[in-house]
Amino acid sequence: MQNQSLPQLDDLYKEIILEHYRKPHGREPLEKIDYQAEGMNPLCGDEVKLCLQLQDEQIIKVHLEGHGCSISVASGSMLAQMLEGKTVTEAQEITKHLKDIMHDRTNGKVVDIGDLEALEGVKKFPVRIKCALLPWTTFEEALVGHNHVEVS
Amino acid sequence: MQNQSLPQLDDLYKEIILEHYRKPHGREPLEKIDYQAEGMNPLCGDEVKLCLQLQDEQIIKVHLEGHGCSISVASGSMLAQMLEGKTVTEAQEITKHLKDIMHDRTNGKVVDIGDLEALEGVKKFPVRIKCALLPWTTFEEALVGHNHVEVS
Amino acid sequence: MFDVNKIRKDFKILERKIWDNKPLVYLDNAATTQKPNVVINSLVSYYENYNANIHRGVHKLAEEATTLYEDVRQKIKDFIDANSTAEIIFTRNTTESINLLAYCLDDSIIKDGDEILLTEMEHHSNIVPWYLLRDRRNITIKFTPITDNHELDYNTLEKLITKKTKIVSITHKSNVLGTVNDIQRIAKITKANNSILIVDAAQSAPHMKISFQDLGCDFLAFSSHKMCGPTGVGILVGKKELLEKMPPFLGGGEMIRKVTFDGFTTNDLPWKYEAGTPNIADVIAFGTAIDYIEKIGLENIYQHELKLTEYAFKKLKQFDFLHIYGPKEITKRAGIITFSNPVVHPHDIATIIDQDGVAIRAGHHCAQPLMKKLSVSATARASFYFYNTPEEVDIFINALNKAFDYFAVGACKELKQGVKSKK
Amino acid sequence: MFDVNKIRKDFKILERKIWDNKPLVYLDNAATTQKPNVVINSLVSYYENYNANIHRGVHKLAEEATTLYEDVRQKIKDFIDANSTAEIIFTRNTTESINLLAYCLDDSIIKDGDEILLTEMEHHSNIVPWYLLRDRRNITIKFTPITDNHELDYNTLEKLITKKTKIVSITHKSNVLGTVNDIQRIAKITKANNSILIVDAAQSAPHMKISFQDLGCDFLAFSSHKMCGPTGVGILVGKKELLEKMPPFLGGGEMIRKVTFDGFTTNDLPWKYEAGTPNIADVIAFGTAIDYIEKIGLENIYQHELKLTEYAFKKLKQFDFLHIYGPKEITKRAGIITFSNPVVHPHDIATIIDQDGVAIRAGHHCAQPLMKKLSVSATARASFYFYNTPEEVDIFINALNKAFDYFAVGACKELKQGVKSKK
Ligand SMILES: Cc1ncc(COP(=O)(O)O)c(C=O)c1O
Ligand SMILES: Cc1ncc(COP(=O)(O)O)c(C=O)c1O
Repeated sequence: MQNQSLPQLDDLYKEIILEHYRKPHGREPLEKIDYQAEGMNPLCGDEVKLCLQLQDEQIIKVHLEGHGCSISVASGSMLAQMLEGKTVTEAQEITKHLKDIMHDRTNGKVVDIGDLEALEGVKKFPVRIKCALLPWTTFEEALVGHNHVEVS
Repeated sequence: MQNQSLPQLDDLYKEIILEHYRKPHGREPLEKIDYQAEGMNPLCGDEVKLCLQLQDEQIIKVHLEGHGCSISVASGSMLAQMLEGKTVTEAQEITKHLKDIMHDRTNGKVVDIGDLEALEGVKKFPVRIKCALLPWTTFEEALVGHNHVEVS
Repeated sequence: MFDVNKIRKDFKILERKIWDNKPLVYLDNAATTQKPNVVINSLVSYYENYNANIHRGVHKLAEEATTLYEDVRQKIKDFIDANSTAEIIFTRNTTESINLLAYCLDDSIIKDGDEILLTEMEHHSNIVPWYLLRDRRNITIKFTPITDNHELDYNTLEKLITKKTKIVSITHKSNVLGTVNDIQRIAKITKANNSILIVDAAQSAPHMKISFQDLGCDFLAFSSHKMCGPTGVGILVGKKELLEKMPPFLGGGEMIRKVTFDGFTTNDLPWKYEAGTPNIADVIAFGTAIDYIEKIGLENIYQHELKLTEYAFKKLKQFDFLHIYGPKEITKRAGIITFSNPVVHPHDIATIIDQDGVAIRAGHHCAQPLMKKLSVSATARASFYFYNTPEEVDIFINALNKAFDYFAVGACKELKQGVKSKK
Repeated sequence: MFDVNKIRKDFKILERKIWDNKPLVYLDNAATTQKPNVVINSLVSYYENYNANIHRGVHKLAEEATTLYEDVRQKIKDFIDANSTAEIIFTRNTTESINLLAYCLDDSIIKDGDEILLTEMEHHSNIVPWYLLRDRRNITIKFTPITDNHELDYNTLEKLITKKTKIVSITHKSNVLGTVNDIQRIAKITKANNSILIVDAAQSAPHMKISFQDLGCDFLAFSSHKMCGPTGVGILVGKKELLEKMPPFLGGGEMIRKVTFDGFTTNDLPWKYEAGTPNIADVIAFGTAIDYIEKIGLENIYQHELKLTEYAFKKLKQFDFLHIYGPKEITKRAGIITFSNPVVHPHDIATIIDQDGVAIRAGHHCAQPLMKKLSVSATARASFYFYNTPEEVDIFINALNKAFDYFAVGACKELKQGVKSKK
């Protein structure tokens, strides 16, 4: 277990992640909230509240609030950016694929996830995977109507 | 701590102890019970009930019942034999001296304790000291009016 | 291949000499077992390389320690065949596992007027927690009797279960009689009656293959220290639905999701039931113990103990004044031999054979009610584990012989004869 | 003579390299400390030579193990200056010690309508047990506020204590602020008011000399793993009269005097509160840890940590955008430095400096209410122990510098400037 080689910080903190962190998307309030959930990482205190506005099966707008580290904030920002305009099914597929990437079980499947690719570097920092997935798990729970969620 | 020299069984099971064990004193019921207490060793289940009949300050008769190993039974038998006829103060002194012997704190003081000397060998078997003292602690507690006692 | 002499080399303590160079003959395995070198090394390796508080740290050590700790949960889930790691809770020992249930089932399950059914062969750890619960709630506690062959009386058990019986808590294997109870049979009854079935597996988990799912009980408890693991770790396996429904037990770090000045919410299972810094090192070393036991093989363990018990029984026949407890059939009670006789008190036996390096237990074995039922105040018990040998049984028997001789010939000949003639 | 370089040789883990050969700089001591070799050896020696279940056996191993175990009680009684060994109870950790009280004081002390007084700087382990008690009893829980200098507001505390205040439970030293509270001062108030005073000494016992008798509190709790001892051992020190009056906590072996089919009676103190097989090996190794700490000397430990804290503070001044929590005066908060800043999140700091082998904690430190009070969701914390060095502080500061540079220069320059100009 000892002395794996040093993962590079630049893998974790890709420029694009830092940009999302500095200017996160999805901070404007919604006109109408169809689904919402609060997520938290009970071991560090990171919290996110995620609200969705839908039209039929399409996600119109995503709103996020809360506080967290650069990874969870950037991941939430990417979520807002990516999922707006997608159908619920498409959004769920993206979520699943991101989780598969994080847990090394894509089995070679390739899905276009845009900016999200930048999160792949988080894998080399296992304790931070929770941070990256927090907004996504919260998104899933919002859809099934669970109001609270946590990642572990 | 390891490998102290082997204590000799004959130190523990002196002939006189085995005799007391085989034919314990103090088993006849009393006419009148002035003090009594029950004692037990919670870790092995040995139990003794001790009753005293007094006249003024003198112990007239001791009654014991219960079950226990050879050491506790013999010690109880010796107690009955020794204390009958003694004043309470004398009996307490003997008790104290026996405890001092067991815990190696006589500071050279010598008291005539008759058969009880045979119990000195128990000292070499520290876990059995509780057995030897059980009737005596129960005796002390009977005098102060505690109905239950245990040795530890 | 099961080779006891090779196995013994895994245990440093088995080289120990007692007194003036007597080899240790450790036959007190039902109280606690010895630990193989790999388990001890696991502790050393943890403290020398990874020690950190878990779950809460971002740094390397904390990450490693957390992984090592949570991996053990997975191992135990597999070992005991539970549904998921959410069902595996780390406690201090079997006793704490059962107490946790007595506190937490209280609020969610037990109402005044309800009944709890135990058996006459329970260890204090599966009696006193329920007495404590009775001090808080107005409930009745009943004891399923044992038969003359020292087995559970299943017919009476069936009659004792009523609509009021909310909890049935029962040992899988008696630490005195060795009797193994038929949990599946009881589970059918409790399921039909909607009672919760708790199994005390402290004496079974170390010695036989157990599947939580196959047994069909709701909760199962056992202790690391009785199965080659360190002291300070117990396991509670529980059905997820029940663990979710029950309130938390201890409050503090780890078990919370969120705490405010007004209240708190609980963490997910299984952490909901683990408050404060866990016994990290010992849990990790217990994982090593599980690996070790699985390498030896539970079927091998069971068979070896059965052979030892048979051999010891045959040898014990020479002491015809001995009273041996437990079912007549050896297959029903492998690994444990409890006995007494009216001449030499168990304490005296234990002291005398200790002189030959033989470690057995004498006393009530934390089962005073059972002692009462057996009309005896104390008994002697030899209990085996897979590292014991027939040669050790011989030493034990010889030492016993000396003990009986010492008392009988030295002083109590007539008493011994008395016993014999009374038979 | 206190020689930190000599002392470091006592800890094998301090030779460990992180990643590609970075020396471990362990500054997470408030979470758990490292263990000296003597403590690890103590575990090995126990398991290789004496391992047996205690209190109940007549044989040699059981006798030796019992003596080793009970000797530690005496050691702790002396270490913490309690009245007698009857007042020393072994638990799993500080958390369990406090929960024991919340369960047992419930029945004997707390009535509906009563109040419990805590403080805003408590660890979850001294909050949630009382919330759980509130779920059983209709009681009110109040929090003594902290001042702007992050000390306890004693004046308000005095006002918050009323006739209804049955329990005051308070940390001796905050694990976030480092603040050391004046227990003697509070004890005078609680004594006059007949309230029970509980002290959470998890963070103080490892770092300063404490006398239970001098403090004047009724109960005191701390953890082995935070003071060079193994995980899995906590201590509860309690006044004998109260421990006698309180009902038992967990039921089972060891804690009983007599069990029948009808009921039970409890064992003497302290065993009344120790149910089931204790964490024997770790208790014995904790005894070795106490010896080790006393050899180093608590005054030396305190002074060394004070010096390190002073040094680190001076160095931290260069980061003028940092917010540092706790009293301004370093003597009031030795050993712990908690900080945050609005640019780089504590998690990111911890990840970045971990690359240089520096282990600190980031998060809420199990003190979410306090975080709320401080208006921050997470903070970073460096905490020292006697084996840390000024050179390690340098590595820490350099690593921090990198972290701030990484974020500020690499990406958030304007944010950092924003912070600076806002000041
Ligand atoms: C002030 C304080 N109290 C209580 C605790 C809980 O200690 P443990 O996790 O050992 O129960 C801690 C440690 O995290 C602490 O710092
Ligand atoms: C049947 C049974 N149940 C429970 C226990 C209690 O185990 P522990 O002391 O590890 O809590 C024991 C062990 O003594 C036992 O034999």
